[in-house]
Amino acid sequence: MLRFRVLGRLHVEPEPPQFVMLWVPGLEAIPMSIAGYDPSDEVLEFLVKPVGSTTSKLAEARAPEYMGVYGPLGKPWYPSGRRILFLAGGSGVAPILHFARKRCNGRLCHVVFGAWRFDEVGEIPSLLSSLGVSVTTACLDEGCDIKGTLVDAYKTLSVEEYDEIVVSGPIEVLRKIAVERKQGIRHYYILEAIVKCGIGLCSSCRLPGTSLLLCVDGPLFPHHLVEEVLLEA
Amino acid sequence: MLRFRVLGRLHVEPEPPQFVMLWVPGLEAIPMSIAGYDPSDEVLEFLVKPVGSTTSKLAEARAPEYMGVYGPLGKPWYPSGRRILFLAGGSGVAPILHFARKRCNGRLCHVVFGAWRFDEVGEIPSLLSSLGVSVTTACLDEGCDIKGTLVDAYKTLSVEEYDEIVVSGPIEVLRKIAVERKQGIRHYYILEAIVKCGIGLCSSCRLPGTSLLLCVDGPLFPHHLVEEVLLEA
Amino acid sequence: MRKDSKLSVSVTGIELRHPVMNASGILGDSVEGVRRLIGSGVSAVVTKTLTLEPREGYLPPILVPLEYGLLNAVGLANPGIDYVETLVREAHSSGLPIVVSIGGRDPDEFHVLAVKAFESGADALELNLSCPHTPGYGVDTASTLSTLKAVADSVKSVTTKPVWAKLGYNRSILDEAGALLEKGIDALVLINTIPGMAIDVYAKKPILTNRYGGLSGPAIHPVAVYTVYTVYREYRAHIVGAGGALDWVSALELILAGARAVQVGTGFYVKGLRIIEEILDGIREYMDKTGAKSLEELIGSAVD
Amino acid sequence: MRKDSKLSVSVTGIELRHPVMNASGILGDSVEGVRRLIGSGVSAVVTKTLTLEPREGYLPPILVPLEYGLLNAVGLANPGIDYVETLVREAHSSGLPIVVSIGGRDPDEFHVLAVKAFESGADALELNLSCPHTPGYGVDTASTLSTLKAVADSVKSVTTKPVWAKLGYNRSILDEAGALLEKGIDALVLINTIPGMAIDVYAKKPILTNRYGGLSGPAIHPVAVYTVYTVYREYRAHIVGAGGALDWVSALELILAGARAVQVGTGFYVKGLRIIEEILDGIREYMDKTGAKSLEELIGSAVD
Ligand SMILES: Cc1cc2nc3c(=O)[nH]c(=O)nc-3n(C[C@H](O)[C@H](O)[C@H](O)COP(=O)(O)OP(=O)(O)OC[C@H]3O[C@@H](n4cnc5c(N)ncnc54)[C@H](O)[C@@H]3O)c2cc1C
Ligand SMILES: Cc1cc2nc3c(=O)[nH]c(=O)nc-3n(C[C@H](O)[C@H](O)[C@H](O)COP(=O)(O)OP(=O)(O)OC[C@H]3O[C@@H](n4cnc5c(N)ncnc54)[C@H](O)[C@@H]3O)c2cc1C
Ligand SMILES: Cc1cc2nc3c(=O)[nH]c(=O)nc-3n(C[C@H](O)[C@H](O)[C@H](O)COP(=O)(O)O)c2cc1C
Ligand SMILES: Cc1cc2nc3c(=O)[nH]c(=O)nc-3n(C[C@H](O)[C@H](O)[C@H](O)COP(=O)(O)O)c2cc1C
Ligand code: FES
Ligand code: FES
Repeated sequence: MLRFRVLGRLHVEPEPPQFVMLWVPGLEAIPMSIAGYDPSDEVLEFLVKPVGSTTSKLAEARAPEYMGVYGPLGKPWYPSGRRILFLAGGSGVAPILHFARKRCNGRLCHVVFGAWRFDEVGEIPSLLSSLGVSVTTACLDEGCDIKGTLVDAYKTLSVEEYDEIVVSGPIEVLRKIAVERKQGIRHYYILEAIVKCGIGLCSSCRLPGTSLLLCVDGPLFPHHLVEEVLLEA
Repeated sequence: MLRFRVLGRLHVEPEPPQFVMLWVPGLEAIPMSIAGYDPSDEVLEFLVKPVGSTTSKLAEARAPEYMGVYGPLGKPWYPSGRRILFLAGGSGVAPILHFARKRCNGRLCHVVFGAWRFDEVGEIPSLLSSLGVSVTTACLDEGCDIKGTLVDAYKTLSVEEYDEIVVSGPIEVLRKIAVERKQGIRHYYILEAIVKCGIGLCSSCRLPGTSLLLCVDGPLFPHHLVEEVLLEA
Repeated sequence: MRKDSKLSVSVTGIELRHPVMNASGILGDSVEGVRRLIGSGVSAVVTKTLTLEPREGYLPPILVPLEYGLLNAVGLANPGIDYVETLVREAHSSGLPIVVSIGGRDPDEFHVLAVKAFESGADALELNLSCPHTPGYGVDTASTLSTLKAVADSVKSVTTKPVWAKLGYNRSILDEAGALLEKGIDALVLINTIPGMAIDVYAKKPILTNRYGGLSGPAIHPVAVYTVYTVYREYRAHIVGAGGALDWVSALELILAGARAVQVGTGFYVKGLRIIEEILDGIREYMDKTGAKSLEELIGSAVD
Repeated sequence: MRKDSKLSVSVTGIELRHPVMNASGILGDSVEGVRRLIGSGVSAVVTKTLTLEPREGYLPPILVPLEYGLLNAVGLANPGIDYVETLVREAHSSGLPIVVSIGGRDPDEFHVLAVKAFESGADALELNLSCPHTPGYGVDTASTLSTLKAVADSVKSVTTKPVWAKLGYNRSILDEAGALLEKGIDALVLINTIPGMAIDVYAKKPILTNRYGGLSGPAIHPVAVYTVYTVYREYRAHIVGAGGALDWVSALELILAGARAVQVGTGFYVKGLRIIEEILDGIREYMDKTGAKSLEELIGSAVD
């Protein structure tokens, strides 16, 4: 978990599942979900998974190091139901942490958090518990509540207890859940795409085959809008 | 009296004795006191004395004619006393009309209005009376309350009844009153100067021998600041 | 309908329902983008500048939002000229004319691009002679009057359809415009972005990956009005205005300065798709209020 | 005092307490104006551009306030070069260096103006080669590289004191800067205003009496940063930055781009006289926060 103090000023308070463009001077600017925001001292939190040069540089960052940030970007959308089930894989849990802080009060929130290995689970479950959110973990080795993938966990769940399901994580997970989708409950997905301008001008983040721009229309979409994106290919 | 509807938008409501730059397209932009302002339909009122090409063109204007306006300019200053005596010559009464509308409620306001001839007095006294302000007129021929100049009127006045005196009108009148100034009461003057930029950048409106810029520091000044300007020459 | 006919205008022989279209680089690079544009009510579609090969453009940051405009260095990211047919088909299916913006590195490339665009049914071309931030393209192609003329020649030789040329602000703008008009260019599109830079004071680095980019939006609006006015006053040519048209007043200023039509770029970012109708409503109301009978009588009417 | 010494900087041999001064045309045209400037805390006084004879300038409107800057066509109103002695005396009486801005119509006029300015005790000259709205002066004088060089020659021949030259943004800025530096010009002042126009849509006329004017303020700030950066990167010359320095961040951007000092124009209008201290406070705090030891180490530090 990385914490940055905002030196300029965010013009509006970020809402889940908004993101920012995080600019690592000398390297690229990349989209990064807001995992937490403390307005009192303007500290932004991120959860970074090192996958390439920019994220690796980020993961190694130690204070004082300056990053550029612009945003918040994306639609400040959040489910309106009272009982919400989150399925989060890897760094896909970032926007859900933010949601838990800002929106789970007075709601029933439950998170199923998936990782490959138990030692990747880390501080997330305790963080969520401390926010009053119940957590089930899933991983392929021993140690988690469920042994298996997020999709395995999804299959065994009884979804009637919830009004909405929000799925966030690697695209393969999203695809599989879209395929296995259970009827009778609204599904939402937090997607990723190559974000460049972040404000709807460059079409870099268009979801293939649609006129949706992830950076302004998303990153959270209801099932019917992205069904084809997820079920194709 | 000219009335203009503002087509754009004034960003702040004008206060006396503020003025605007009134631009007669094709001719010049000239400073013009705000004589009245109705926020409900954004109508600005001016009192124009034709003295040269631009003011003459203005005085002939009939709707629909478009003028440019920018402002309000100058300091929104007004006397704080409860009993105020105004000495106004000619179009110098313009800012006092605005004052009467906005600030004489709950105050004792009295205006001595001077003109050369009785037929120049026109609608001003009745306008002021309708605003609850008492008026004495002064002119050189028959018909006014006082036969004589504003300065003559000033000499005969007992100023103890007032907290403040505001003098507005031709520079000669201001000078003479500054000379004859009665002790024991604060005097203020509304001055004129060649206004070009209107925002303190071009020094065109500097009061000679001072560092005061009429367009930002004025147009109303207390006696001590402009004593030398008025008493010299 | 009756009301709208007051707004119709012809630019280089192309009949437009009204004078407002998008600026190149805004949404005109995909079928979906063209659909959004059509939905917004533009009177013509202008494509993103297309190059011979598809281009990825720069890595982010490619854009710095400022309070009074945008700084962008997209780097001419585009799907390549071979995609032009798809774009043309989409615009034509809604009955809208399409202006294809092309960007070449030399007169030959412009020649090839022009041929492909017209073969695909483009109603007009817009030559991008002024992108300030993509080495080899834009201002670099057009750095001397003789190359400008050579580009004009090479494109005009392939067609009798209208060819527009897009220039940026430069002190020699009158010479550049004159050279192009002399070579038969049918209209000038004025202006492209102005070079600018933003530095992050903590990182001590220019924010854009490309270091500098093009400034657009309200910040450059007075420069656009000046440029349109100056060129119109000298040549009375057909001009399409661009630069900070964010509402009906700023759009109308460009028209009164001499533009027959106005392109909106940054305005889409600031106001969204509704900006086109907002501008048109404002101009309609203005015409009613001032008794103007046709858009034609407004064009260049501030120019003496 | 100790704190301030971190901010001291030398520009072309002139020692400045800190890097912030006024831009030419702002208050530096009368004794009272110079007093206001001194009161504001500038580290040097820059005079209004002085010409051989006093000039009245244009009739109003000479200024259009915009949301993001100013458009002005003052027309080089000034008290004439013979007034220079009075201004120099006033600045020197407070121990401040004074930079005299001069505007001639040809190399000979510049020669005469330079002689008079230095005879009166000017610490440096600023050649106005870039006023965009006064025919015969500014950009008109400096329209070709050879006249630029001739002006530089005629001024450098009269003095060994520093001569600064002020340019505006133009696509050929690198050539212009190079030509001047080659002729021994000691520093470049970048940038002057950019030509712009505002039209009143009801009157259907340009608002300024002169039709067009110079755009200044936040609108041109990114262009100023770009210009300073580009020229510094090429020549590593002494540069004084101007354009939209409205707070410490925008002033610092110019410094990181390569400016050794910053001039404030429109900022005085927007913020009043306190702007100088506000900028300095911000830069001091920034230096404390980031551990910068001297202004010198910041100059050009965003340039690779
Ligand atoms: C809305 C959104 C929110 C995100 N939130 C998080 C988060 O909270 N935590 C986290 O660790 N990651 C998050 N990501 C993913 C993160 O942006 C990518 O992992 C990162 O861009 C990879 O950059 P890199 O230089 O490290 O790797 P690279 O070597 O550049 O690429 C590695 C992978 O990342 C993809 N990628 C590269 N650039 C981008 C880009 N501009 N936009 C999207 N994907 C890109 C590539 O396609 C490739 O698959 C988010 C992405 C999006 C779109
Ligand atoms: C703050 C202020 C408020 C004013 N309010 C009013 C008002 O309410 N009603 C009214 O009738 N007049 C008012 N005036 C005076 C008015 O501005 C001048 O009469 C007008 O500018 C003359 O312009 P002209 O073209 O008609 O005459 P010109 O032929 O240009 O000049 C006639 C006289 O006006 C003076 N003058 C010219 N230009 C200016 C200028 N830019 N600023 C000031 N004086 C100038 C000249 O010195 C000359 O003495 C005001 C002036 C100021 C400074
Ligand atoms: C994100 C972005 C991309 C652009 N891409 C192009 C382009 O591909 N070709 C071009 O000629 N102009 C391009 N421009 C410039 C615009 O077409 C327009 O000339 C400029 O932005 C000024 O108009 P505006 O102030 O309305 O944005 C682009 C501008 C922006 C902001
Ligand atoms: C009202 C006004 C008057 C100006 N007069 C001059 C001048 O006489 N000589 C000159 O070289 N520049 C003049 N300038 C340009 C400024 O010195 C400066 O280069 C420009 O305004 C950009 O800086 P800013 O954005 O801080 O205003 C003037 C600018 C303004 C706004
Ligand atoms: S990232 Fe540019 S449109 Fe979404
Ligand atoms: S009119 Fe320009 S300073 Fe007052």
